[in-house]
Amino acid sequence: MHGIRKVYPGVIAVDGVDLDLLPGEIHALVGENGAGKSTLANIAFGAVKPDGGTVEAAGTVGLVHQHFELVGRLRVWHNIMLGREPRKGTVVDVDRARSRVAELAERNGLAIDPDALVEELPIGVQQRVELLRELEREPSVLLLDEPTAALAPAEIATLFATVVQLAKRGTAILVVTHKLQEVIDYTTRVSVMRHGKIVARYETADTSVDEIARAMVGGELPQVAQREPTGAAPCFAARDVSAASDTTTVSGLSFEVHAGEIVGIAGVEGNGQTALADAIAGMIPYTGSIELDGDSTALRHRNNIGIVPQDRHHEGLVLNWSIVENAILGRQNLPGIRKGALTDWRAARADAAAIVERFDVRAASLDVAVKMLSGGNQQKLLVGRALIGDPRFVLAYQPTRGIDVGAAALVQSRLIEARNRGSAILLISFELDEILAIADRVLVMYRGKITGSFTGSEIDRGKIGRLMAGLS
Amino acid sequence: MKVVLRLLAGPAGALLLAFVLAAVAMLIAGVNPVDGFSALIRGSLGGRRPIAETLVQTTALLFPALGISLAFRAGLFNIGAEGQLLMGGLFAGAVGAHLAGPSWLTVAALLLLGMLGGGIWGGIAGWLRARFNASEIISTLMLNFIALSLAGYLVAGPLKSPLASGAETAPLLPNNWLPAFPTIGSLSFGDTRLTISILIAIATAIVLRFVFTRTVFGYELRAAGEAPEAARRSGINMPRMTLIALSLSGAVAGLGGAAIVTGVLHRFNTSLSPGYGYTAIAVALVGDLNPLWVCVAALGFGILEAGGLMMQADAGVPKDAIRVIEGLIILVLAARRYFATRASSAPI
Amino acid sequence: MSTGVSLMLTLAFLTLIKSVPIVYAALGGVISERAGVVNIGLEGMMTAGAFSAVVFTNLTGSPIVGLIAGIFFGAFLGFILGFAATFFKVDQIVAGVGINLVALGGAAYGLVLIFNQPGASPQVNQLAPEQLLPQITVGETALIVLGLLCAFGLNWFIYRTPWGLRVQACGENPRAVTDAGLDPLRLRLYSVIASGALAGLGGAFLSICEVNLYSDGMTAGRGFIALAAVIFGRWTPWGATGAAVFFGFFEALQYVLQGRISWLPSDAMQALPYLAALFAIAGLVGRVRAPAADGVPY
Amino acid sequence: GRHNAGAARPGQLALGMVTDVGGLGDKSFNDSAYRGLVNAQNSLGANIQVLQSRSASDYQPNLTALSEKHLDMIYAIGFLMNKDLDQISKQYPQQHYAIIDAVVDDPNVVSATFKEEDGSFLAGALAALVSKSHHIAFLGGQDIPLLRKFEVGYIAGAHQIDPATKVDVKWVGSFEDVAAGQELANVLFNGGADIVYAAAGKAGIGAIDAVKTRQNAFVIGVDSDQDSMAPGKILTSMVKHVDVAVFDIAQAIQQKKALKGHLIFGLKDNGVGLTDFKYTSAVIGRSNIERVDAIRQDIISGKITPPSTPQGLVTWKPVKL
Ligand SMILES: Nc1ncnc2c1ncn2[C@@H]1O[C@H](COP(=O)(O)OP(=O)(O)OP(=O)(O)O)[C@@H](O)[C@H]1O
Ligand SMILES: Nc1ncnc2c1ncn2[C@@H]1O[C@H](COP(=O)(O)OP(=O)(O)OP(=O)(O)O)[C@@H](O)[C@H]1O
Ligand SMILES: [Mg+2]
Ligand SMILES: [Mg+2]
Repeated sequence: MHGIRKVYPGVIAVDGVDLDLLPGEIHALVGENGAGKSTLANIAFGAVKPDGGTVEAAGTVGLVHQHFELVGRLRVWHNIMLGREPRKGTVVDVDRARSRVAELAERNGLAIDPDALVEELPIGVQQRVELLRELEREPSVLLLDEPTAALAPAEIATLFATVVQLAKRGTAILVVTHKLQEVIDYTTRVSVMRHGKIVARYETADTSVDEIARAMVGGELPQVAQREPTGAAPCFAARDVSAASDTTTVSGLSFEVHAGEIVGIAGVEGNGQTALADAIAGMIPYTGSIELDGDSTALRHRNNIGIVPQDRHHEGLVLNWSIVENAILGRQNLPGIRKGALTDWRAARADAAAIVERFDVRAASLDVAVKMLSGGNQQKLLVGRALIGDPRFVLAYQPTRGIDVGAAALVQSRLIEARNRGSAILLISFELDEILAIADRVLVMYRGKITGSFTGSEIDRGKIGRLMAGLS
Repeated sequence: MKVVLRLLAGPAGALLLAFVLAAVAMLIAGVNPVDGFSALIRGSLGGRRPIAETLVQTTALLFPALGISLAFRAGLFNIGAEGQLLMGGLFAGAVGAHLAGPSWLTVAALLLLGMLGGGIWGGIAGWLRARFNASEIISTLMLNFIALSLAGYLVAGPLKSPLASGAETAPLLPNNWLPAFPTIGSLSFGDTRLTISILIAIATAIVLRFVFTRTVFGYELRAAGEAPEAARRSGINMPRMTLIALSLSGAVAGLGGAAIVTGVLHRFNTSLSPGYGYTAIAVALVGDLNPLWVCVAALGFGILEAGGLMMQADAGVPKDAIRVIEGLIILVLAARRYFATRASSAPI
Repeated sequence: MSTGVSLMLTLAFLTLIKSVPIVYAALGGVISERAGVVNIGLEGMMTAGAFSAVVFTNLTGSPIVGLIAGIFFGAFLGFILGFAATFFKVDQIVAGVGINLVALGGAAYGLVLIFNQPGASPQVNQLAPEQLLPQITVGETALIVLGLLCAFGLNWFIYRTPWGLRVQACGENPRAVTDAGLDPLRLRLYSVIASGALAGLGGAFLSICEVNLYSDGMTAGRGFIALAAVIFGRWTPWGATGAAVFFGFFEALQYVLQGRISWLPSDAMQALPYLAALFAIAGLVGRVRAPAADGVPY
Repeated sequence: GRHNAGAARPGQLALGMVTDVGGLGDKSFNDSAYRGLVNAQNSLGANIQVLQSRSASDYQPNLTALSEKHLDMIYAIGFLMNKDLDQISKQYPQQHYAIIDAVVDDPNVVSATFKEEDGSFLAGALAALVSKSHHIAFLGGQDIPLLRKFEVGYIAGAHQIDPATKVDVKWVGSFEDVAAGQELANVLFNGGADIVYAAAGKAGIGAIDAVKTRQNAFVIGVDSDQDSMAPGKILTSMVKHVDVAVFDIAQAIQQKKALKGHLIFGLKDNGVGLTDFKYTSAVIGRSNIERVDAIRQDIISGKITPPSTPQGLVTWKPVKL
């Protein structure tokens, strides 16, 4: 790629980038949210036309999108084999397709049920489908846009084992990621993007996480805020909650979150986190009770609570709406926003500006449609909305998914600051590091039950890890 | 030259294409396109009376189009405006034949009754969707046919005018007629069919726009339409929103029916509408579901409808050829977004 | 034969006959919507099929040629809608409304231009009018069987063949289809053409098989009913066929019942199929969902 | 344009016509009126113009458009136009109008109505005489008061011959749906009726189609002479001579004759009546034809008064002759 340039209204997304991918190399592309990585990857793939520059590729190019391009209502095998269906006469040879997928999954260490309906799969598993789809095509250039954002650590290891294998066979690979440790562990070269330009390029062997991070943010990383002691007033309580969502169930969960406390739910994805979150949000029926300050209707009425949903595109944002409009979604009836029957757009705009400012959401203006924002900036907006106005209770599902290291530190700081001001925060995350970094108390979830609880000095990475794996 | 090209690729090109196609249709009909178009313009804009007729047609399309916009904005595909219009007209006509009292009061009551009739009809679909998750596309469509049967039965039987030999209600008492359009300076519309219903329609559009953009209800309604899952998760009661949105949508269309009955026909019969409720779908979409643009779109269609009559009368274009021309223009209008994007990205 | 038995037979045959045109159009709706194009123009495509079938039968004397013409002109309107919806990215619903106007107006005007008589065409040769059973002609039987074959074939096509699976993907997420190296626009275009062909065939059944002339308004909203049948049948070929038969049955039922229940006015009887549909969808609990990208230009 | 011959020459009779929403091609009164107009064009040298209406709100602008042209006579075809014509005729007091099937009481309006029940009575009597199964049927287009006149006249006529004659009644619900007309006629025939009186506009063509392949079954046509559409299978047609009314009025205008305000067309002046059994006289038989003719005379003489509404039918009794 030479001299690639792409201009969107109000932003220069990619600004004169040169990038060569060599056969057999694993090239990391890192950068802040909105730096232009996805745009560059999409240009390389051919999905976006550049305004300038040339792209040349020897052979085929494959792209793993972070916002997957899957067909939800079709089965896994079909998604993977789309366009290359094995045939038996004029009909699709389903058995062959199925076994082909099973074998592919097996070979790459990505467990999958070829017959599952994609839309019923949790996001992490959908990620595997998206990946397998590209692997099946064996492109000579493979572009991976944040492939690990929704994967568990064990899966990340197997994924990269596959990627390394592919590279060994001569595939040129580009990985966009925000997890810098992956960069160090698996890649050969790394390019750092800032404001649409490549600002640094290293041989991975010659660099470090710190150096890359500094190049990314153009300075030092922000420090994560300090936790301050708070009084332990009970605030949120779940008692004997059982519920079932599409994919997971929980039974007999009981726990509390105190005001001024962050409780982290540690667990491998698919162990009931979705059902728990949906039950708390009142999206699915449940038995037992869920109360906020003794009131079981408060959650349903969305008074004074903040929620970061799991799927930002479908559950969190109205993609065609502006930042201002999105900033008050779920808060439209709060006294400050609602004036009689009317929406106080001035207040909404002030809130939006505050979110953008405090969470460093990078956008051309407050009035752009959020679909124009980069994925990480959309996520920051979502977290900012959940935290603005210091809600009494916050439910944060993977709040830093797809956010760059600098911004992740910022988001974590904001969570801790909210805690310090007395919010009760329930953090659901598949990244143990994140939980260990900011939670006051850790609950381990395994197969729909809480199998362990650790507070303060009891928190022990090893024990938690074992419980997460179902060992005792 | 470049400017001309750019204009051609843009909306002007779309319009030009529409006119060329219409001209071809006229030539096939054996009509000189110059005569045809001049009749179209004369019949729609060529003077006080034609303008009044254009606005009468505009009004007839505007109410259902606004109702449809409201439902579509909430993500509900209401194709039942035709039935809702009919029910609104039926309610107004059934009562209007007998209601006595001060004119402003009875007229207002009849308009409200029309809203009630249409609202019930929309509300049934809303309830079915909210309660049973029944597709509103099916139910609103079915309710169109049911409305026609019901109205047909009532005007041939229980509501039949003792005077009329046909299937219609007794004429409305004159105190139940919508007042004529006010005189502007020396311009009086007293002898035309133009009533204040056009003003009511425009006011409805303005109110709708205000509701959409300024009220919390409008915000929730749009959220429900744009991103239902996100809306549900933000605490919006979706079944309730469905019921309210379809009822309101029907009420606006029903108001249109009542406006035709109290303003134009002064009685109810089942040939009240030549399919306004269906054409209004196109009007609403061409107006981007934005109430003010819908007004503009309705005016455009009103010009076609009113001008179409004159094309028949003066240029001898048969009414079916006029329908073809309307269809062609709708097709081309539908493509205007394509032309618009082409224009903005066309290299100069 | 006792009256009861003959009534049942009448009802059964009438159900079949009244269902056929709706079945064809509904199958057309299924294929088009599965590919992501909402086809509000079914009514117009049926009209085009009905009218052109009569014109060409009149021209050539052969109802088979008429039938083929009906299919062809239905497909032609399908092409227009498909082309507009894919390459011009028009709003499919607006385009469908436009197509309906053009077809209805065009056929009405065509009657004047071609036959020099408004309202209805002269009578033409009917497709295989020999009576097979008291109720049903050979031609009708043939097209009933063909309709079933079409349902069977479409089901097979959509769920079993690679192209069918791709069409499904097109209606769900055309970007995934692009990423797979295929052209979703083309797939959509072909699907809508097929949709028009089927609707045209349904229209031709009305005009040259069930009767033997075209009359203005003879499709009488069946294209819209077909649209409802598509949704009712949850966008599946057999579902849509079943829904079409459901409508056909209640239409037949009202024919048979009219006049037998003296206190019910005929208007109430005529509303029967629609009332039945209302009750049926209310009872159809569960999620009814359109293909994800249905109606969304790509 | 086909219907619009351009401006009339000075001295030429200028006639205009506004159809109702059924429009030209309805095989019913719009078509029949149009025939009358064309007759006037051919034999009176008139200049004619036709405007078709798409909805009830088109009637007024259409009538206005023609009124602005100062024609010698403007015909409003159909009862649905009565209110609008009442209004327009007051606005244009110099203009002459005629309305079909409704009565508008204005000095410049001629109203023409028909005694459909009388003609239908004859049709019913004939059907009862010819029916082997003593079971006949009526197939209506839309259930509206005008069509009820056909229905009750027909039933009364049948009962005049034989009160035990069974008369089934079904309605298509539309004047357009030919296929539905055909299937309903089939249902009626299969239900045991051997004669169907099809008063259903275009949908009636379906009934004529249904009878073609049946043995010993007949249809009675309506409005126009439909006998030749299926020779031998159409017992007769109950014609309603709207064309005669239209033509007569035109002729009177041309001859500057004064016209009565309300013209009622009945059996006497052949405003309504049966066709001449050209293809079916053998099936019907001389004696039956004579009996029907006798009844016709009785109606003309006032001995028999056919009912015209469902209420009237309830109290109506066959007349002892
Ligand atoms: N279709 C578009 N229209 C307008 N602006 C766009 C569009 N796509 C991207 N942008 C803008 O271009 C810039 C680069 O976006 P891009 O998605 O490439 O960022 P990124 O580096 O992938 O960020 P992230 O890490 O958050 O995914 C952002 O400012 C974004 O808002
Ligand atoms: N639903 C959408 N509608 C329109 N444009 C979208 C939509 N989703 C994403 N985009 C555009 O695509 C660009 C890239 O998407 P985004 O940055 O959100 O995702 P990503 O995580 O970086 O990965 P990917 O390239 O796989 O989409 C965005 O900047 C945005 O402009
Ligand atoms: Mg990105
Ligand atoms: Mg991203």
